[in-house]
This record gives sequence, structure tokens and C-alpha cells, in this order.
Amino acid sequence: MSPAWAIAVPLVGAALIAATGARPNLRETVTLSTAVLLLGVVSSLVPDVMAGALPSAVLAEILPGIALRLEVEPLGMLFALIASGLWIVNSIYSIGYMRGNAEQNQTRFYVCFALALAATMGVAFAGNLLTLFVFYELLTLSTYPLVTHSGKPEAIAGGRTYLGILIGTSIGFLLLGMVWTWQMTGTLEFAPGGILEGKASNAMTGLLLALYMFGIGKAALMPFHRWLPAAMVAPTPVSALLHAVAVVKAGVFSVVKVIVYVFGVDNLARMHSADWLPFAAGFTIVMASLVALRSDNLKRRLAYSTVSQLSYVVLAAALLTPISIVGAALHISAHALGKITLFFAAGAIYTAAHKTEVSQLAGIGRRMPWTMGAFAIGALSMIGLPPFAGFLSKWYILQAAMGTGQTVAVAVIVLSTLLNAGYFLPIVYSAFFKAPAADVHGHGHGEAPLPILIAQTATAAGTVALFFFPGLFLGLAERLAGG
Amino acid sequence: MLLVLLLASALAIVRARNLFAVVVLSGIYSFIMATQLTVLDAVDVAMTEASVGAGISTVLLLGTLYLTGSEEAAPGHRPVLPLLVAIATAGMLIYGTLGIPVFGDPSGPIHQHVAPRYLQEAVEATGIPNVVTAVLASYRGYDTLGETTVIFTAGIGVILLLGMGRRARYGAQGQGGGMQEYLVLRVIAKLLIPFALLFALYVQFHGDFGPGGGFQAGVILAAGVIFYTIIFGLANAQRLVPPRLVEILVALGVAIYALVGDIGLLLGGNYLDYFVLDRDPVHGQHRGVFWVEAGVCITVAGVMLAIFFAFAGRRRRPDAKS
Amino acid sequence: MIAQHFPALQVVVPLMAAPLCVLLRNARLAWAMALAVSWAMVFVAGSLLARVLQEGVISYALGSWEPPWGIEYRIDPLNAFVLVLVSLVGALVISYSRESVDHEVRREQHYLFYAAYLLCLAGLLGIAITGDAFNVFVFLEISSLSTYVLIALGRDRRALTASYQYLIMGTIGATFIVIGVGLLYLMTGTLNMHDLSQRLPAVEHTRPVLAALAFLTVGISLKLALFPLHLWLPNAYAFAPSMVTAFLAATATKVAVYLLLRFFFTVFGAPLVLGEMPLPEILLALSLAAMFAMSIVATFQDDVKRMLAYSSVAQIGYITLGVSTGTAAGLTGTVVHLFNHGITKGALFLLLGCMAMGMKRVTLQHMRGIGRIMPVTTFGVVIGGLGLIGVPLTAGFVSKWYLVLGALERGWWWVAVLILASSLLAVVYVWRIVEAAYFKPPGEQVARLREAPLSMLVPAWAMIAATVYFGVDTRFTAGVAARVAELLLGGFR
Amino acid sequence: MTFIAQFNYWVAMALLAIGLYIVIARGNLVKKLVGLAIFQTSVYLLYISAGKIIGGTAPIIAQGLAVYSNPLPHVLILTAIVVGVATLALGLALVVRIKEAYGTIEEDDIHSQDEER
Repeated sequence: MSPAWAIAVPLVGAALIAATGARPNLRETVTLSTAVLLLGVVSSLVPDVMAGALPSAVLAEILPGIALRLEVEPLGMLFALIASGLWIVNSIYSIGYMRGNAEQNQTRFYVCFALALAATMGVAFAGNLLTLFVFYELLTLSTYPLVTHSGKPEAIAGGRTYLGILIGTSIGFLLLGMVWTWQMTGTLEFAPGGILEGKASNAMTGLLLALYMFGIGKAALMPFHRWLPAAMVAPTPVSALLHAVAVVKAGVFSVVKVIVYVFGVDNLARMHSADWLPFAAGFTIVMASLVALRSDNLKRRLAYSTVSQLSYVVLAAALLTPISIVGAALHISAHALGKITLFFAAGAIYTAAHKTEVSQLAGIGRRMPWTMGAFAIGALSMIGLPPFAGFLSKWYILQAAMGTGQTVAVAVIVLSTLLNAGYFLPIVYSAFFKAPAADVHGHGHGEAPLPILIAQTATAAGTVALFFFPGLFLGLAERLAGG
Repeated sequence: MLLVLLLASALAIVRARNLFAVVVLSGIYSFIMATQLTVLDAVDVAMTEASVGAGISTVLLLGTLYLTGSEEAAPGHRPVLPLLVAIATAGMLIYGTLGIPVFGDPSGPIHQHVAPRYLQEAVEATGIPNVVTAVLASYRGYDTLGETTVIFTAGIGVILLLGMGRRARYGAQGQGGGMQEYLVLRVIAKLLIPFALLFALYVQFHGDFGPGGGFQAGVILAAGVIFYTIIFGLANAQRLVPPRLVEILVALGVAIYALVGDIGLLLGGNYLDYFVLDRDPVHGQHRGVFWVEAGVCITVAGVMLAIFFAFAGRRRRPDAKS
Repeated sequence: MIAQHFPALQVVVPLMAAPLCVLLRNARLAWAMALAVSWAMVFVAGSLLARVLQEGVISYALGSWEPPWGIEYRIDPLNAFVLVLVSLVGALVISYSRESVDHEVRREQHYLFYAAYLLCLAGLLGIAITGDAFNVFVFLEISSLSTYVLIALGRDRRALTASYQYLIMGTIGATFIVIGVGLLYLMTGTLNMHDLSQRLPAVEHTRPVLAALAFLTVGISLKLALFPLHLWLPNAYAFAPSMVTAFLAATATKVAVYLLLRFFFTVFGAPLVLGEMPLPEILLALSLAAMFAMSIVATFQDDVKRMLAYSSVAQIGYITLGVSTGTAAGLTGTVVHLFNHGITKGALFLLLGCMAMGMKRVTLQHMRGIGRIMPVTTFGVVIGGLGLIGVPLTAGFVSKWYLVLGALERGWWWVAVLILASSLLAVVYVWRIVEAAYFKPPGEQVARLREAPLSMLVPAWAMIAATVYFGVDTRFTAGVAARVAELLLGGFR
Repeated sequence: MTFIAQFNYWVAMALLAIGLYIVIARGNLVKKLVGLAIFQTSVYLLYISAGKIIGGTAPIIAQGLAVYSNPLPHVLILTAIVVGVATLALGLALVVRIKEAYGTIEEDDIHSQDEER
């Protein structure tokens, strides 16, 4: 089946959602069925890819010699699977959340959501840099209305930062890098082993790499990370799927893709022009963790945790060894599952108890055992303990770091693990073992609405499952590393 | 010598504060310019400059001053920048002209390539001894179509902006307008105007042989009516030549001109091809030029009248309506 | 058979229609005729372009006097392309105009209004199509005079002063052009552009020729509103009737740019203009100044028409920047942006015209919350805005791509950076509109508005659709532009 | 070349400068237009002077005359003059309307009035 369907399905879905906006039940049925259908389409591509084929489709020729072209390769496959799979769960969750909080403009919400997914699929299956760029920008634009959903002043301000940084970096750096690449090589196609081999001098490559790494603002490499915390003004489902999975992963995904298919791992390794990257990533990991440690607002803490976790992927990719690439790919999926669980939990707490600050969560575990249970699982996976997915990816990355003798990287990973523990465990602890502070309005709230529970339990289970049965994802990741 | 006078009058215009003085001076300026142009063998141009620069422009300016008041305020800001700009531009041109062929030298490239052929073959090709008219109406007839269109544009522009005096306004122009109470003037006018129109026709048709042509004729034609208006007032004038008629004239001229071109097409030639207008190409040329000049004359006369009516029909407003 | 006379008809038909409007003296008929003529011209221009692309240069001798003795129409891909742009925009604008003109212009003036529009169209087409340097001036004046009139018909009294200011600066510009042409004629004895290009090399380095180049450059720059000669533009655009603004913004300055290209590359030739003069450097400096200064000024405007007017000056900076690179890619960028920006800006002004139906002046305050009241119109504005920024899948992106590429080919990497940086400024002013339209509560004035009628929305959206279409499928625009660029450079560099 | 030989051109430039100066420096809308007219006429002089041939006569073919001045500049300038007066008329019409709308034809007053609103 043509990968173009993966984009067409959510687009059509969006149209239908808009059409059925008047009747919520029907509308949400459409959303769900679209999500399921999409997963169907995506997974139907898996066999071919596992068999080593690269299903592709040309949509249009934007510029002479540069087509809008889709091509499914292992990493994209993996990314698409996660995104589309989690969309189903997230849709269930959204229904509970949006209704539970009686949000405004729900139709616009679901429409933009579908559009965002279409863009995500485009990013995942992009066959060349231009296509990647196009959908990358569309993703930014389609998620903007979701960030500013509430229309409150802080939402608008958040939206500005979001748009400002993402558009700014992408047009200012990424586009420039792209045109430059085109001017040097005459192609923008993703090719195993890269396209810059022997085309660009050492210094040029270094500069170009910087343009790409910082140009892909969605990877939230410091100092261009502020958009992510800013985006937390959005309703939780948005933060959960888009700003823990789709958008941010689109960022790191692009990073890995550029390093593997544009620069070429060996090429970079030979040139030593990428040596600065681990430090940049490491710095981001540590700094973000420290900020997370000090922030009391739960979603903000999660956001900074995401920032640091994203740089794990960058770091892994920057190590430039096959095994580290595998680690990077795995971490994309592992972190996705873990972090979405955490956000689900945060949203559940907000819906049920209207609490947003970490300091308010004392003893809440007794009232909301399921939620906090899921939260705990997510947290442990973040820290990287077995038997959770996070352990797996971290293990690969650590191995790679050891193997390449990058002591800095090793140190960073160890340190950040401690920090993760530092900012997650206290929440879990106080939630279960502290006596609830006598608060006025919290009385009588129980668990969150059922859809929410289902969703978060599912993802929590997923984190465990991925640890025990990583087969598919591992397979894809190894294909990628194999080139 | 004339040139010096020219400069003097221009400088006088700069100095003068009273706008009436400015207008009069600019009229003088145009006359000197016209004379200078005759000296330079450009008789047609001179004639036009005289009728336009000294005639029409002056009338228009005076009409405007009547509506807007005639004192210029002292300039508030220091005119340093303007001076620089002006000097710079002139400097640029001086730099350029330092390299051009000596004045009046027949060997200059300007006299070589295109022009000689006009002088040689124009008469045979078009049967029109006045080469200027030949080139104007035939070789570069398309430019002249454009020129007529420009006039036409200005005409409808002025009508759009000022409207053509509606009857309501006439109260403003004194009793019934004009000065027909002066018997002498009336008689003289009655005598003169026919001659003016006659002269216009002469200029129109003599254009082929001597200086003159549709444009000048149109101006004189209009001048006649304008003269009539000044004597007998706008009301009577517009009874003679109603605004709607003027409007039609304005459009008609251009239409005729363009039509001549279309006929050229229909008869299998290119646009504005006069050769095909008659079995004998020279006659064809002649016919084409005749109609084209007629078109020019009509539009010019119409527009001049329209503009004059528009200005005359405007009531003087001392205060802003904003 | 008739097709062979298309070059003449392209200009003469609208020129003929104008006096007919006056003779008919009926608003509806005048409009209907303008409509018919405009669309007919689209067809003519289209077929001319097709013919040029297949058979090469078309030469048409008016009055059957062979050039250089008579006036020649000379059509190559470049001006055929411009003809298509102008007539297409004209057709769309006139289709849109009825309601808007009914609303903004006094009824009894309509037939003259449409006559003036037709003259303006004829003038612009005439400039674009002619191969005679002096004929350019004549048609330049036709378009200019009619433009002054059309602008002066705006409802605000400042329309009058704007028109006057434009009249002064425009006339100075035109006179400069006449001087330039005169000097060229003085040195070569011909007025025909093609003939000039043959004879100029002999006298290339004489002072008069260089002076002519200077005068023509300045004069044309005045017409195309090259910073800092743009002073006439903002008010003219801000206070003219909506459809006039749209038409001018999309065509007038673009035709002036065409004129610049024509004189630079056809008459004088790339080696002289790009090789030996400091012209590219000057042009580059002014372009960059325009891109930044004007974008910044635009971000501080509250009157949206004014904001977009300043943005236009900035965008013209991009266009001239492409020229200054003197590379194939850069010139392609110039020509493509000529077209793309014309379409985008035209569409934006048309949509603002829809909003102007309900409010006296379209300011950010007035348009608060309009996104809910006029969703279709407002969404169109957003897409158009994205086009200005140069977001991928809009035409603006394609232009930027080529311009950046051109800068890099020239080795001006810092210029490339600046181009992108300045397009970020566009984000700022576009987003001021977005936030005002969607996130502010509707004022009582806006609340009374209704969505614009289809007769206006359809043409406006057709242009918006075009901005998107030419952002996705660039075979036509970029294809032609690339050919033109090759043609202009003629193997230079 | 001698100064006198090119005297026509010198005068043309002087007039050009004077005209341009009036246009830019003067605030009175009518006077600006007069300046504009001078500016344009200077160009007429430029063209016609270029077309002159010493010892030539007006380009009207007749017996016994051999040398004629160049007719083309005359044609061009005829057009230019017409364009000039058209512009002037339109400009003046605008001035009248401006006077009616603002009550003044001085640039500065107009600006100050626009500032107020």
C-alpha cells in the first residue's frame, strides 16, 4: 500500500471531524476510527520494510529536481508506528479529558489534532530533506492552535514563544542548511551513508551540522528549548501526545535521520566535525534535569524532563556507532511510552483533583491508586530501571558510550539518571506514603474518568511490554543501524 | 540671448511669492521657450508649447488660483536637501552631456541612423511634406494614439475629480455668469469666435504642409469656446455645448483614432497600417493621417473644454469641509 | 489569422474599451465590458506566452513600418510572463470589484471609474509589451495618470494628498526615464530597444550612456518604489479604493521591475550593468535596507492596509536583491517572486477589501475577533500571510528558495542569512494580524459584520489558491523564470 | 568642445535643476506643479537642441532646401508636451480638491492636519 495513505487518512479524518462537529458522539467516533484505520495503514507497511523494501510515493515536484516524496525506511516506520499507535490511546484519553473539563472549541481541537498527525506521518515517511522540512513546518502550524487552545493571555504568550522559536530556528538555520546542502551536492534525497561524503570540507561540515542540529528546534537542544515548557499551556492530551511524542520525536527523529542519511555516520566519525555535539547534548541533559528538579508545577517538570530525555537521543546519535544509533531509535519509543503515561497521569490528577503543583500531591496516591501507579511506572522507566522500556534504551546508549570511550557521555548518563530519580521519586513517595495535606476543595474526589484510566493503564502496560518484547522495534532499529 | 532670458524668468519664478506673479512669469517663460524652439527649427513644437504652455496652462493655473487663493507661505524648513538633490541631478546630466556630440553637428549619430530615412522617403511614402506630421501620425502613429489616450485619461480624470459644472453651481459665477453686459465685448466676441474656429480648421488641415495639426487645432477650437464662455458665462456656454456632448467628444476622438487602426486590421494590414486604406498606398497614408488627426483634434478640444468647464463650474470654498 | 495580431490587440482592446465605457455611460455595462475585456486579455496573453515558448521571440510592426523606423512590439518569455501576470490579476480583480466599487465609489462615477481602470490596464500591458524605448514612456504615463485618478477616488481625504504626492514623484520618475532615453537616442540615433542593444556596445563606455543608465535606473526605481524612493507608496496603497490597491500592488510595481530588467539586461546588457558598474552593490545595499527597515516599520503599523503596503516595499527589496546577485538562480528568484508576490499581495488586499466593506478603515483594533465573524475571509488572510513569510507549500517559499540559492551561488552567505532573517520579521507582523483576528473578543463594530458575498470571496480565494498551487507545482512559474534568467544573463558569468 | 557650443545644454541643465528645486523645496502645491512644468520643459530643450543641425531648416520638405533638422525629436517632444499638460491639469484638479478637503494648499499645514486625526 502506498505510504501516501498514511497522510491521506488523517486528512480525510480531519475533514469528516469538521463536518460532524455538531454531534460530539459521532465526531469522536470518527476520530477513533480514523486513528484505528491509520494504525492499520501504517502497520500494513511493516512487513515490506522488515523485508528490506522501501515503499515510496511521489506527491508533487515542488522545485525542479526536488520532489515532495515519501519513502518508508526503518526509523520512519518505527516512529510512525509509535505515533499512530499512541494516537488511538490518546484519543480515548482526550474524550475523557475534554469532556471532564468541558473544554471549548472541541471540534477545532480534534481537527487540528488529526492534521497534526497527518503532518507527523509526513515527517516520518519523508523521502528527502525538503519533504521533511515541509511537513515539519506544517506540524508546527497545525499544533499552534492547540497550544493556544484556551485563548487565555498566557496561552497566546506561550503560542508566541512556541511559534517564534520553532519557525525561527527552522527558517533561520534549517532552511539555510538545506539550501546550502542543495547548492553543494545538488540533491536532498536521504541516502544510506549520507550525501555529503567528500562534498564538504571539514569546517563546512561542522558548520552545516550546527545549522541542522539547532535548526531542528523541535529536538529542543539548548538554548532553543524554551518552546517546550511554553507549550505546556495546552490541554494535557496535547502535551501528552504532541509534546511528549509526535512533535518532539519529530525533532529527534529528524536529527537522527539527518545524521544517518545526510551526513552519514562514518563520514562524520572520520571528520571529527561532530565531536562538539555530545557536549551540547550532555549539557542540555544535565541542565534540563536541574531545572526540572527545581520546578514545582508538575507539567513544567515533565516538560523539562522531556527536554533532557530528548538530548539522550541526540547524544546517542552523536556517538556515531551502530549500537548507539540503535539506542537512539529505541529511546525514541521507550521515552514516548513512558512520558505519555506520565502526562496522562498529570492530566488525570488535574481532571479529578484540579491539582497542578507537585507540592499538592501528598497522599493523593490513596485516592487515585491507578493513576499514581501508572505514574510510578512511567517515572521508573524514565529513570531507566528494569523491567521498564527506559532501561533498554539507556543500556544500549551506555554501552555505546563505554565502547567509544566517551567518558563524558558516560558521566552525563550516570549523573542524569541520579537527577531523574531525584525529581521523580519524591513525587511517587509523597503520593503514596505522605498524609494528605488537609485541603478544602480536594474533598471527595476519587479516580479520574474511565477513558482516562484505560488510556494510562494501557500505556503503562506498554512500557513494561516493550521491555519484555522489544522484538519489532529492535528489529527496525537494527535495520537502521545496518544502513 | 533668449536662453539667458529663459533662465532669468525661471529664477524669477523661484523667487516670486505671489502665485499670480508666478503664473504670469511661467506664461512668459513658455513664450520665450517657444521662441527658442522656433530658433531651433522646431516650429510645430514651438506652436504647441505656445498654445499649451502659455495658453492652456496659464488659464488652468489662474482658474486654480481663483479657487485656492494666491499667496504662498514662506517655506518653513531649510531647503538644503532639495538644493543638493537638484544639483546632484544636474551634475549627473552634465557629466553625461560632456561626452555628447557638439551642438548642431550634422555628423552626430542622432542624425545618422533613423532620422535621415524619414527626411528622404516620408514625402514619397505618405505624400506629406511636413515630415514631423508624417512621423507623428504615421511612422510613430502609435505613440500619438498613446498621447491622445493620455489626454483622454486626463480628461476623464478631471471629470471624475471635479465633475463638469452642474447647473446648481452657476449662482456662484456672478449674475448669469460672464460679462455679457459689456456690449463692446459681446460684439467683438461675436466677430472673433467664428474666425477662431475657422483658424482652427485651417491649422487642422494645413498641418500636412506647414506647422500645425490636430492637437493645435483642437486647442484653438477649445479656446474659441472658452472665449465665448468668458464673455457669455458658463450657463450659456453649456447651453451651446452641453457637458454630455463634451464627454462624448472626449471619448469619440480616441475611438476614431483606434478605429482607424482596427480598420487597418480588417483590411488585412497590421494595426494602424494606413497603406491598406486605399488601393493607392500613398492615398491610404493620406486618408489614415487625415482621420487620425481628426480624432486627435476632437479629443483634444473635448478634453480642453471638459477641464475648463470642470474648473469653471467649481464653487470657491474658503473653508475646509473635511 | 487573428492570432497573428494578438500583440496589438493585447493593448488596443482595453484601450478601445475605455472610450466605449464613456460613450455607453452605464455603470453595469461598463463593468460588464471591463470584465469581458479583462478575461479576453488573459486568453490573449496566455496564447502569446505559449507561442513565445514554442517559437521564440515575436515581433510585430505597428503601422507596418518596419523597426526601427516604426514602433515595434517585441515579445520574449520575460514580457509574455509579465503580460500573463498583469492580465490575470486584472481579470480576477475586476471580477471581484463590483460589490466593492458599489460600496466605495459614487454610483454616477462608475462608468468613468471602469474606463480609468481599463486605461490603467492598457497602460501596464503597453509598457510590458513594447519594444520601443519612447513608447514605454507614453504608456507609462497612460498607466500613471489613470492610477493617480483611481487612487484619488479613495474615501479618505488623504487619498487626495497621496495621489498628489504620487503624481509629483511619478512624473519626476517618468521625466528621468525620458532623459535617459534621450541620451541613448543621442548616442545611437535609435529608439528601438533591440536596435539599441545592437548599437550600444560601440559607445558603451561613453559618459552619456553611463549617465543614461543612471537616469533610467533612478527613474524606474521611483516607479517600482525601491527604498528610499518608496515614499509615495504606503499612503497610496492605504487610502486607494480596495480593488485599486489590490490591482496596483499586484501589477504596477511589478511592471516597473520588468522595465528595470528590460533596460538592464536587454538594452545595456549584463556585462556592463553587472560587470563594470558598482550597480549591483548599490542595489544590494538598498534591497537589504528595504527588506529590514520596511519590515520593521510594517510591524509597527496598526492600519493593516498600510502594514501590507510597507511589506510590499520590503518584498520589492527581495525582488531587486535577486537582480543584484547577478546569478541565474538569483534572477530566477526575482522573476518568480515578481509573479508570486503579485498574486499573494493581490489576494491579501482583495480580502482586506472584503473586511473594508464593513468598517471605514481596517485597523488591528477594528478587526479584533473578526476570525469568528468572517471565517472564510480571515482564514484566507492567514494563508496569504504565510505566503508572505515564505512557509513551504506557499509560493513565497519558492521565491525565497531561489533567492537564497542565488546569494549562496554568488558566495554571499551573509546575504542568504539576512534574507531568511528578514522573512522572520514577516512572521511578526503577520502574527499581529492573526492574534488580533482570532484571540481578541469581537468589538461591537465587528459583531455587526457579515461574511463577504461570494462574488468577492471567489476571486479573492482563487488568488489565495494560486499562491498555494504555485507553491506546490512550480513547473510553470519556476520553469519560465529559469528560462528567462538564462535569456537575460545571456551566458554572463 | 567649447563652453558656448554646448550652451543650450548648459541652460537645459540649469532649468532642470531650478525646476527640481522648486518641486522639492516649495511647500505650496500649485508652485510645485509650476516647478514640475519647468523641470519638464528643460527636457524639451535638451531633445530639440540635440535635433538641431547648424544651417538646417525646419523639417518641412520644400524645393531649394537641402539640410533639415532632425524631425524625430520634435515628434517625441510634441508627445511630451501633451503629456506634460495632461499631468498639469490632473495635478491642478487634485489641488482644488485638496483645498476643498483641507482648506489649505500648503504641504506643512496638510501634514499637521493629518497628524491630528
